[in-house]
Amino acid sequence: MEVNETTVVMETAEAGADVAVAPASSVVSPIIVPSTGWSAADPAAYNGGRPPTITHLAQLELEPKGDNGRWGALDVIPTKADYLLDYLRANSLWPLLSGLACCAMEMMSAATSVNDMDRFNMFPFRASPRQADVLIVAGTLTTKMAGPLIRLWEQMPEPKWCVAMGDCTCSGGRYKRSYATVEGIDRVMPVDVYIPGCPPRPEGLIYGMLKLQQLIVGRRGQWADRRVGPTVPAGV
Amino acid sequence: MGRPPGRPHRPRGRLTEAPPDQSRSRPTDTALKRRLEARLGDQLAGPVRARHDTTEIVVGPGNLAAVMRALREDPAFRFELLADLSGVDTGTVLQVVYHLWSPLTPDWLRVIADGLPREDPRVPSITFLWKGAEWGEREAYDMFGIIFEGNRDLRRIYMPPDFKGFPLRKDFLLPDDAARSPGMGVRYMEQPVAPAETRRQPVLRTSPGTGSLVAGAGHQELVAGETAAPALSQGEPGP
Amino acid sequence: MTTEHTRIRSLDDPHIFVDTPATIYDAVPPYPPTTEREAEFYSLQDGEMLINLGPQHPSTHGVLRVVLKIDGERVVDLDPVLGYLHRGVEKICENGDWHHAISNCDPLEYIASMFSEAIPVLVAEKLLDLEVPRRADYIRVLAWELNRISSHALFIGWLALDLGGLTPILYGFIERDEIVEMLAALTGQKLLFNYLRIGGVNGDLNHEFLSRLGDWMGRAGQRIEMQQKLINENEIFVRRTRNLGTVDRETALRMCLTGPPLRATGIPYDVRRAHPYSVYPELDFEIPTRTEGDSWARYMLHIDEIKQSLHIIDQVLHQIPDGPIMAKLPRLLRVPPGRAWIAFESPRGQYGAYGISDGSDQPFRLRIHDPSYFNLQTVGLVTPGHLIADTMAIMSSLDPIMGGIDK
Amino acid sequence: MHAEGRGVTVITRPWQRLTLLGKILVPLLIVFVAVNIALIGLWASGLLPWLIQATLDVLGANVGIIRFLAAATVILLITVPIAFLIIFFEMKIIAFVNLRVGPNRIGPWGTLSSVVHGLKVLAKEDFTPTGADVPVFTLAPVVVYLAAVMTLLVVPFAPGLYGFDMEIGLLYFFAVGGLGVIGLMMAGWSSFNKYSLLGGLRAAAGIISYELPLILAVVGIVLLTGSLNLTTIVESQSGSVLDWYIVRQPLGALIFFIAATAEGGRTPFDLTEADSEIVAGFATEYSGMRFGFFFFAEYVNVFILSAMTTVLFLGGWNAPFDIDPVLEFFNIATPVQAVLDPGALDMGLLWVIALGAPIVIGILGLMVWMLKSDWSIVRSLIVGFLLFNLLLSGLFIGWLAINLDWVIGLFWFLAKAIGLCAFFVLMRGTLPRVRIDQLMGFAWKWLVPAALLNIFVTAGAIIVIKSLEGSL
Repeated sequence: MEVNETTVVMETAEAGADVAVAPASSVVSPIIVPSTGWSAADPAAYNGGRPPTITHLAQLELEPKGDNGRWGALDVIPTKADYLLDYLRANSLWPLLSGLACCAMEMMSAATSVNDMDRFNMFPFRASPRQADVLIVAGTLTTKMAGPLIRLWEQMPEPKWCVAMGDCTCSGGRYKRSYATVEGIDRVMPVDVYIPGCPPRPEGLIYGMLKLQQLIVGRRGQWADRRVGPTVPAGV
Repeated sequence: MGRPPGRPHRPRGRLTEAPPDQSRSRPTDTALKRRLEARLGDQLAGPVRARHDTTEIVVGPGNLAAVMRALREDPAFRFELLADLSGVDTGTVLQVVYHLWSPLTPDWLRVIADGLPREDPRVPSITFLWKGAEWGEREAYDMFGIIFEGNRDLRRIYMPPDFKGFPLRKDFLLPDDAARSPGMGVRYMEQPVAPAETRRQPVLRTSPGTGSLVAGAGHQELVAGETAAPALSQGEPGP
Repeated sequence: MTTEHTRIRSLDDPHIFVDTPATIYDAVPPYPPTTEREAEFYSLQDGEMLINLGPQHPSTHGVLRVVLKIDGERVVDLDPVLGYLHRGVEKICENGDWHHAISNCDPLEYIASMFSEAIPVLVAEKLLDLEVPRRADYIRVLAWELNRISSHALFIGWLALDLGGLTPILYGFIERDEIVEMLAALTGQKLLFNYLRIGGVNGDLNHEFLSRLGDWMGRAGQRIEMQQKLINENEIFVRRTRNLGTVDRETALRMCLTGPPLRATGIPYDVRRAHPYSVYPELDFEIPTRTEGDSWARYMLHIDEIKQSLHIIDQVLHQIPDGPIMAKLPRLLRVPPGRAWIAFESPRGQYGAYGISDGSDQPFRLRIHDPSYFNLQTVGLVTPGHLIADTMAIMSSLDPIMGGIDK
Repeated sequence: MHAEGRGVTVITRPWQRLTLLGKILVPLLIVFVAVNIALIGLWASGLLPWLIQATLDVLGANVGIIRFLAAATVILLITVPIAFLIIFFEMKIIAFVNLRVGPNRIGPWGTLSSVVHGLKVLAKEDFTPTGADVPVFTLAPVVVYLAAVMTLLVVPFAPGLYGFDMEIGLLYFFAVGGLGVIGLMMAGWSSFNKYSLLGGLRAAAGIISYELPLILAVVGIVLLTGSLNLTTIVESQSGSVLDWYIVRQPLGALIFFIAATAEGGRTPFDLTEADSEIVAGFATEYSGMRFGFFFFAEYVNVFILSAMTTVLFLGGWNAPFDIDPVLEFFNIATPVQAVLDPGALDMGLLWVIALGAPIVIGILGLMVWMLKSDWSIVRSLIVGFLLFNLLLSGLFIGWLAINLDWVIGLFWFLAKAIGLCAFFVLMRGTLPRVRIDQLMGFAWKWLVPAALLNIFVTAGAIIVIKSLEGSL
């Protein structure tokens, strides 16, 4: 085991040594690699540019636009019940009890006594993604956490919404240039509401959630039009 | 945290160890200095320095275990608390720096294991003295690639286990230093996509700055060399 | 819990797909073991199974992932997996100048960020041999102790929350919100106050802060007493925390424990007394210690420290002198070359920083030593043999903050 | 579930996209259409009268089964508003304990927010994880919910108001109530998730070990009453508070309450869905309407357990004080006969309705307008109309309460039961959670011996009293 380990580290050390002599040519004209993470405004962005393996969300994407399965029984009873359902959904948003970093503190503070999210029926925080409606991504998303976060998102049943809370989740924020962070979660998952601020105040979060309610009520019927994947235009 | 325009980039040189100017420093405990020289003067690689409330000794990686054991268990020292364990990259060599606390002296003691080569940096692990140093050593291994011989659990602790390169080394360039980084603008999530069977190859997961993504002749060879390396078989998913 | 049967996204890398569901369901990493410890942990005996807590789990504060090896309800062994919040702060600090480092170190300890933002400040001041105006020092101590109280109030609530009590965390949050709003009135920012500056503080005490502070001091700790009324005499709470995760003195020293977990074992090590910094030598306070070393002792210790902090705040408000709050410094700060190690007492223990400067305006190396990083690994030592429910109690009694642990 | 549907026919995909509700409704629609067509055919062929006659004969042959089914359906429908009510209580009371406001947007004082939650859950995507045992996974919530509902069948709400009156009602209650743990086990095992598995096993261990003290605690009552019929038990407590069994069996009442808390999986015994340990317990993998079943079943259980505590120990529908002596003191004969016979004034009735109501409304409106003169006349008239209706309905309910004793009985019963529910919720807001070994130890080391002691003491007391009566 010790020997094996040694070999591994020798490898990596050599790699590091090679990089140590970065060619001076790169100083003059750095070569920018075109990234598939930017341009993809389609389900392909889910796993970094490849067409998604079958999840229930990917299957929704395969559906013809317009009528997808979010109305459940009402697929066979086409009525104006969409209005009612949107009203219900907008008024019972169960957030997923998941915080990544600093903003999670403000998220909890928004749910506690001083400013009470429960007034708007944005409670209770569900611990299991199967029962959650809205994923509040609060805090810096690192590349190591990206996989679990995407899986959480895929485990949530439709209809579901995503709220990006804080600068780090909107754009990378103060850790934009780190080697281990994702510059905005919209590279890896769809986002409905962006709440800037480092961190945003609890009132800001509640305002964003109220905006999300308006979004839900206003977007009746056109569910399938939501773009899955990065919403950042190329070249930003 | 971008740099304001027009501000010259900081010349990133090697670290030059200037001798501490004794005029401004206030050495507090001179007795400790004498005791250290008397007890383990032969094992020290350099003079005992004292500045502020910190006494500093430098040892070679060979003597480290003996020195630390003496410092912890000698009733004359009783440095019971390992305050910190840190790796340092001076640009030429790597160092491991320990900070110790003792109830017998108002000073911090800084022990520097100096002169670790970049290619194969190795120091003995001190987990037999402080079991709590285990994660500190894991972090130093993760960030600097320093191998602590005797640590049972020397894994990556922060970066993913298949990550190549050591972020805190000076030759690991952030995209921040855009003018000098071969991997400028390359972000982890943005790397070009390869077929699924080659996905486990570490080339695609090399960090920004390791240069494997730059289309250049030298780097192509580097890529080839890395893919051919036997260590890659460890990256494969389990059966 | 996964949506795919054949191909499952790896836990560590969203690009990787692991082909056997068993690997994910058993929380086994998708690569062969690389160390003895890993091989020993991920090989199961008869009747044992691995269960994966986190990285998203209600009671791992933040994105800590703990793989438990359980036999029935009993924890045989556990393996914490860190790095889900690793933001590379040390590297970023090397790439910005000393002033940037303040705002980069700020979110490390996001419950008590007034402490983590002191790291580059104190290091640079030590390297510059800088004398901070005494008023600035007093203001710093005031802010630190207020922040310590808010952090401890949250700790009490979280411990109760992980034991199943819903209410104390909300009382703790009321206290915390009051203090943080107070500090926001002083600093202008709610949670991550960029308040400390190299050579002083950002702004002088203003009227709103003082009025809020006076209002709060009138009924200081009232809700914390409400919490204690809910908790202290509660038979269930006491039975669930007594003799739980007990650490003795020798083990505590070997595990590099600092802060309340160390003092709960009877060692009165507090940097405010062991290596006095700022104006703490001029203030009168005690170092509360306990001897049991279990979760209950850690909890009671936090309450004692809250009282001590209130005492300190009282003295500071009486002794604070007039004068400047910033030392005279050049705009473009070039720190003289050298190495400096500073340590100060954060709510979770000894916060250390080791800075190296090469004479330029940027730190050559800024090592950040987070106490809860070293405190957390005690979980692996004391938890085996307890039940699953006790794992949460022990973890939250050690009070880990992932922002500081993962850096 | 998604795996087979990959790129296959047009029929299977919409079927998979339906929620559970849809999967139930669509076949019903088809069946409905088919039955209509068949009826039309029968009518055309002239066989319809014969068919109706045959049906009536079959129904008449076994009335008992029909009655049972009808009662079960009614009870099933009743549980839903009960669950909504208790969920709202829980949200509000816990908010009150937490110094919060609680939901106050939907409906007056947020009363409809629980309804919104429930209906939303119905319309979520219904999801079955791969690797789950699909039939078991699907049936588990149904088993849990039905076990809860069927126990409610034997609870006597008021004199003459019960789902089904059995001689062995108590036995039936414990037998059917024990079925719920099977549903939890099914859910925990079939979810293919370790949290669920742990939750299901915890539920099994806890409930099985708490069934024992739960049953032993009521043996004393059975000894005193000499009957397993719940109606008999309630009637034997008629009178004042002193006749309730909580006075005669305080230890039994305490044990029953604690064990009932554990049965319902409520704090401090809510290990089955301990958020901070095993994410959501047996319900971790459940989404949409199936989770809604669990969610409802929990609160229906709370109501049932408090209802049983009321029936067994708090005197059921009996008023806490004896009303008859008071009435006799005022020479009021019960039940009061209606003084007004509407049939007496045949034509005057129209006048009363046509003139009396507007006059009273006008008077009330005038009074309102005099009190608040800044209101417009119309507004005050509307308020007057509402007041008039309030008055009338108050009078009507009072008349009912005096003449039909089940109304006042239902009032007392619901008051006691919902008060107990509120107490459950209060405990949830206050207490932390016990550990699994403490749970079991408490059951086996304390509750069971105490229940046995209770039985012996009761039996001894009965023998002594009997012998004394014999000697006298």
